[in-house]
Amino acid sequence: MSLNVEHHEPRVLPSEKPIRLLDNAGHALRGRETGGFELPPVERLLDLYRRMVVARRFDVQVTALTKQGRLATYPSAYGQEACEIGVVSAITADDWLFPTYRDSIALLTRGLEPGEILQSFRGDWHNGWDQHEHRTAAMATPLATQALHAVGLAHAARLRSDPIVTLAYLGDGATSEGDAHEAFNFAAVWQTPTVFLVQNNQFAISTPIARQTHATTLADKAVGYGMPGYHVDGNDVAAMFAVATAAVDRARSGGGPTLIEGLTYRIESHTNSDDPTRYRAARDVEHWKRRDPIERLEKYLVSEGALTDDVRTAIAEAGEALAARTRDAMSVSPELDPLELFDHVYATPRTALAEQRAALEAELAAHSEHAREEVAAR
Amino acid sequence: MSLNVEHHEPRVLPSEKPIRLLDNAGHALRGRETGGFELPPVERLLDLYRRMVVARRFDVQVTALTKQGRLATYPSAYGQEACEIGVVSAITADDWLFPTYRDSIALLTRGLEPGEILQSFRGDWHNGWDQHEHRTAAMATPLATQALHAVGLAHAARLRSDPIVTLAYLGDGATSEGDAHEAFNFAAVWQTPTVFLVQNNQFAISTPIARQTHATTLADKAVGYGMPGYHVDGNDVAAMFAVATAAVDRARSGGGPTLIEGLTYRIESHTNSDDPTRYRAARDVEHWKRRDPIERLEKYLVSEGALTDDVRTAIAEAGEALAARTRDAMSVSPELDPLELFDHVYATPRTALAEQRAALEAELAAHSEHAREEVAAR
Amino acid sequence: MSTPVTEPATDAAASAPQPLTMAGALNAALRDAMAEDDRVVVYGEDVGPLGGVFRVTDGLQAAFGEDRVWDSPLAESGIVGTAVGMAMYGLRPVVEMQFDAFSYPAFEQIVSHVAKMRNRTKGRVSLPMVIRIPCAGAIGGVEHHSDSSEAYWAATPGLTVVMPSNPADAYSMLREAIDSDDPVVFMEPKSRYWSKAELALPVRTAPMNRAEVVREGTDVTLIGYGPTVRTALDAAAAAESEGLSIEVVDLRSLSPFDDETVGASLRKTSRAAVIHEAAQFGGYGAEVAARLTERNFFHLAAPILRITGYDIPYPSPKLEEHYLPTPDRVLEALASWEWDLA
Amino acid sequence: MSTPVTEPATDAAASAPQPLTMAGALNAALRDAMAEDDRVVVYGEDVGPLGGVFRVTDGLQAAFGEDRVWDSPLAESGIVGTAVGMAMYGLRPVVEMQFDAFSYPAFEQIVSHVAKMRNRTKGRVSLPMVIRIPCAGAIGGVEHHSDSSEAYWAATPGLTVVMPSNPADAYSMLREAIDSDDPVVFMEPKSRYWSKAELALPVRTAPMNRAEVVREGTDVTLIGYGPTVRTALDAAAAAESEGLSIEVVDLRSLSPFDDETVGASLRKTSRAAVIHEAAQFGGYGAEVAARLTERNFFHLAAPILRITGYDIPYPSPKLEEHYLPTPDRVLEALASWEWDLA
Ligand SMILES: Cc1ncc(C[n+]2csc(CCOP(=O)(O)OP(=O)(O)O)c2C)c(N)n1
Ligand SMILES: Cc1ncc(C[n+]2csc(CCOP(=O)(O)OP(=O)(O)O)c2C)c(N)n1
Ligand SMILES: [Mg+2]
Ligand SMILES: [Mg+2]
Repeated sequence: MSLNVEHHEPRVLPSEKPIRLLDNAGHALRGRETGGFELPPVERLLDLYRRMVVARRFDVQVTALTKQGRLATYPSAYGQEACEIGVVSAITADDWLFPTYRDSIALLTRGLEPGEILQSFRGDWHNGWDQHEHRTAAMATPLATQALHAVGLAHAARLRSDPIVTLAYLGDGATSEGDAHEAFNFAAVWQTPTVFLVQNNQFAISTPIARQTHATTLADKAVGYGMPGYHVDGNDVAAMFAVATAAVDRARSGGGPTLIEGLTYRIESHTNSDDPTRYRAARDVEHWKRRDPIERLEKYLVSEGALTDDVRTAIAEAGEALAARTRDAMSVSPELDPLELFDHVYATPRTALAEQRAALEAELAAHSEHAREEVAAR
Repeated sequence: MSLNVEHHEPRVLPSEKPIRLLDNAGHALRGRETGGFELPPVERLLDLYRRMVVARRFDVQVTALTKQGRLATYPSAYGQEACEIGVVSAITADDWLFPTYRDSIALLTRGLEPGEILQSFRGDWHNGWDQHEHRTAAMATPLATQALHAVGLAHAARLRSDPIVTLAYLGDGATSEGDAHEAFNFAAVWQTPTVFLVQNNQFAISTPIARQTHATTLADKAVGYGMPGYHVDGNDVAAMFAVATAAVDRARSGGGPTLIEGLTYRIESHTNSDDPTRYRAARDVEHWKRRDPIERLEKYLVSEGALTDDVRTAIAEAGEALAARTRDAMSVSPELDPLELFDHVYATPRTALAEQRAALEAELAAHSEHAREEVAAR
Repeated sequence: MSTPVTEPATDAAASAPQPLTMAGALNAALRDAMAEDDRVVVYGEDVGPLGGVFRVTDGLQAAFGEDRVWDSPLAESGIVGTAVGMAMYGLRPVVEMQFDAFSYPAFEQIVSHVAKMRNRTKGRVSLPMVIRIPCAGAIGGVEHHSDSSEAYWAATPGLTVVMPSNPADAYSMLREAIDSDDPVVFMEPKSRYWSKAELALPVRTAPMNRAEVVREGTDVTLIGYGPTVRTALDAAAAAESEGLSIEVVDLRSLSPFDDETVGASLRKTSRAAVIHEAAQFGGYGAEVAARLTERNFFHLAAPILRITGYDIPYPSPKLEEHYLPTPDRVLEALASWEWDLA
Repeated sequence: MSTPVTEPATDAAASAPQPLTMAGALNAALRDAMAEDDRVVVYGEDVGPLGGVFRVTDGLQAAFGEDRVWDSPLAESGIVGTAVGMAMYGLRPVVEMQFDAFSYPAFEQIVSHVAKMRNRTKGRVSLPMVIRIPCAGAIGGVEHHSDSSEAYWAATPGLTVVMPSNPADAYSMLREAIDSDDPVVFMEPKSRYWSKAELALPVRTAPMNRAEVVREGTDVTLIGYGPTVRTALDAAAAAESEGLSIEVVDLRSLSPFDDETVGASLRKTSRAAVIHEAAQFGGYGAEVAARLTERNFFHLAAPILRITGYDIPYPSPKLEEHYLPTPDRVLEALASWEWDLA
């Protein structure tokens, strides 16, 4: 394989109007607005619907648990289900996902357990799952940094002729970071099999998108890297899934990276410690609640007769079961071993760390000795 | 003034063919290729010609002096005169230039003396001129960092209703750095009066442009920031000047930043310590030598009857005078005071630095004492 | 706590004493500096309508308008790099990095330009700018929200690095940092943001380049800064009952280091320990121990101890209590040392 | 100079001794590592056809092809960030930062990911990668080409930081760094690139986490690393004529620090000085002095000296001679110290 790529794509400006397959009333669209993408088959849409409903149940449950103090923090994706679920559903279990802190619900679709996903938000350890097992990287906190990891892993796989795709999630705010630029550029120059999803939820904490970019769409950025860019209605899971599937297929067949912008809205606060009343009007939130991604698909599925009462019940039950599993997982506080703090920093053992570990061990022993004495003295 | 800008420019893709006003034979062009720009008046072109010829004489002189060991290093701009001079000639003495190490000859046009420009390359001090006097920042070595300084200064001026423009020079390689991205984005979001010149000389040291970007042109990057971008023949000083003048005018009148890519070629090695035979063919260099920016304009001026023998002689004399001034400046080695090393680090005096200064002073005194004794002992 | 000194006559008349948190004191300092000098501008991520994630810039945009206080794009190198340009122009930008770890994208701008510009230009271009960094841990933050970055900045010639430990200093030192012609990395210990004091504004404490003896003692000098001043004071209070007289020095300035004040305390007690949250290896405490030892070796009865975080990345919220230097750990360390001496 | 030890049988047969520069030895190490393990890939700025600005990667692209050795776009965070992904996949990327100061754009990736990934993932994701940094000064470089960045990396838990001082170590330590499952910041003193030694490849010296006594002595221990090992050896040679017996330790590994070897030397001589090019304040020498003092206080006859650059940005070429610690300056420092003791 030669990595010397000099061929250029024809340059196309992303459409200013977001690509959309279902309108807000759940009607299937035709013509220019679809950007030439086809509505996925109804069984696929039903599956996406199920995942979204279950994901939202999870998200609501975790927000509630966080308010009860069971988690240190939780960044909700309420309202962003179409982006979160639509895109991650376009990759296979062999592909890799590089998520941010916002993307807990995408991880559900990857098969991760609530207890794994939430370990860092509960404060137990910085990351709670086996990344290779799930082909899902740890959630990145330093913004946009994970996009480069996704590009590097994709390039390594390509060098090994391993036909996998990497999918990196980013927020609108994160596109302003230098690392986003470098990731887009490396991916394009190396033609790595990488799909970038920018969830434009229109705010970076309190900072609105108008202070983040002067471009018409975030997908416009793709032009400057010579890669295809799509500006998509991020509350239309059909469109998100269709565009992402095309991008994943192109990536897998050697066609290089794609930038997908999903235009959406975060209904909840940034995290539980945020106060969104300081920076956005309640009526804006109401406006976006009326464009709910789940309701939209639901209307379509109902109109297609695909959403029977049985199906509804089954989905609701799955959601409740997951919520229960989530509550259960968050109600047991695992025994954490402070001495483990020293065990994973280096593969190669270090004397100084062993000394510090021993010091903490002695301190812990002294404390429990002391505690025992206190109990005995009472 | 409100900085809340939500208006978007109509999105336009830069032309794939570089904008050009004079072809390589020095014929004035018409039609699409000119991008709607007008050929500057002949007196203006004559002035640009004079500046380019003098600049090249300087550049050749400095390269020679460097080979003789008078300078530690010199990054030549031979072949890039149309970019270097054409664009800087579009700003006024009140505007600010933010150059790189490559841009010595642009500084000549700003009125800097050879001795000032070359102080850092000779190794005397990191920077050799008064930046406020010349409204010219120190040459930036860390790539793309200066672009942000240009944006910040422009924004500060705008906050003060000071109608100046800032001009930042960058190389093609530097556009890959995160800082280039952040500078383009901040400039566009804040709508600062900033013009970015990317001199695409097709190499970053040894790395060819094809390994730097997958985009059709570097001007394409402008699209992603919602700012105008122009892909220009960087060996056509008429075009460079015309496009830059329009960009400066727009910036000054509140129209925000512009990205200009000048497509050119570096004829010399990256610096004197580079070995370009390792990464490019002699015939490529020959090819570009045949597209010399000075010869092109010369042909036009001759055809217009503007280049009389008197004018030629005067220009040649100016070039020789500058070369002589450059040799003179580089033949005297100024007395450097090592103790000055401590004097400019902080505005607020520091005891520890005073102690270290005193230690060096004592050491120097002991050495010269020692030297005196040695002389006396002979 | 630093002793407030009388206000110079030029300043606005002092207000009646009021209870203020450190966050509130910082906010007041920004507000007063902005009111006095229209060259002062404040920007960064979420510093506008939100007032910053720690509310240090609360209300400033409403008071001074969007041309003085604004939300920038989300890019730290961009924030610092543009501030360099603004300071070159003559403004006095005060920018915020949201957490230590999120200042790292700005590392090149800070180290290669902010720190070096004045020297590069032989003093012709000073950069009067303040980089505010909410710093350190003990707030139950998830990964990357509790780093201690002071060793990086302190090791960089050209930077001035300060860290207040209490509201009065927070106000006074931030005012002084903004007034300084040198660029200042202004570190704000997050865990102390909500600590309170009664303050009559505008309060002025000792110059920001001076350390302060905040508790007198005769047996040991405990050296803290930012969050660990509280740790040192608590340890000193506990030790008192055991007959150990501990002097506590609040460094306040990390660069420059106040050799005079700290050295004097050490020569009095002949024993010292430095406390910080950051990992020990290569941490700021190494400089403290090394230079105090160099300069006071023959006054030392024992090696200078470093009571610090472990040489590991900062732990997750539920484990941070085991990582942080506590008063207990300080006392145990001192005990082991006395015992060594026996 | 480290003593070459016998090659393990698994390695290729040793070649006949040949004179090699440090740059050549590093090149050979890369070549041999790539030949042995096809997971090793090399990329960065200008490492392909040009062979790197210091020619350390000379000829590698021709030998191994563009899929093993290639020029990346010009962006250091991109280089390190993609290397993280490659290492996660199972490759062993060796990336080059062109100069210390140009590693700063990669600071966030190095500190927040390279250093922390293994801990974050409870050891499930190791990052076997090497970040090569041509380091320090004394080559007449213009601004930003002579920084010493080791204090930044050494202060970062999770990184392994090494610096060879001679061709044999350069070869051996780079091979070991590439084989390590931990990420290694591999610092190459530019001013030593053209120093030569006779080497029979593949040479293996002591493990890279060990310091080495490179000259025995009884009166003073001089501690150097990278470029200052030569300085220390020259000072030791000069001192011999004056009857002062100097032991020289080459640290080789900055993190971890070899307390055992260095401590033993210090306890023998009871006096030590550490030499580095970087500024003194907050420099790596502070850690050396602090930890040696902590652990060997009652063996010390004098404070540990730091003989270093000044607390200023690295000077321009014509002034660097006044900045760099020279053998003369080392001897003067030792003299002042003896005199203090009198
Ligand atoms: C490098 C960096 N800078 C700052 C932060 C602090 N921070 C956390 S989330 C956030 C906003 C991110 O906005 P966006 O990318 O739009 O994602 P969203 O939260 O909306 O999903 C900020 C500023 C960070 N995590 N990393
Ligand atoms: C941040 C940074 N990384 C690396 C370098 C080393 N370096 C100096 S010049 C150069 C190539 C720059 O190429 P380009 O931007 O095209 O400018 P040109 O030299 O062609 O004018 C490199 C890699 C640097 N100066 N700064
Ligand atoms: Mg967002
Ligand atoms: Mg170039």
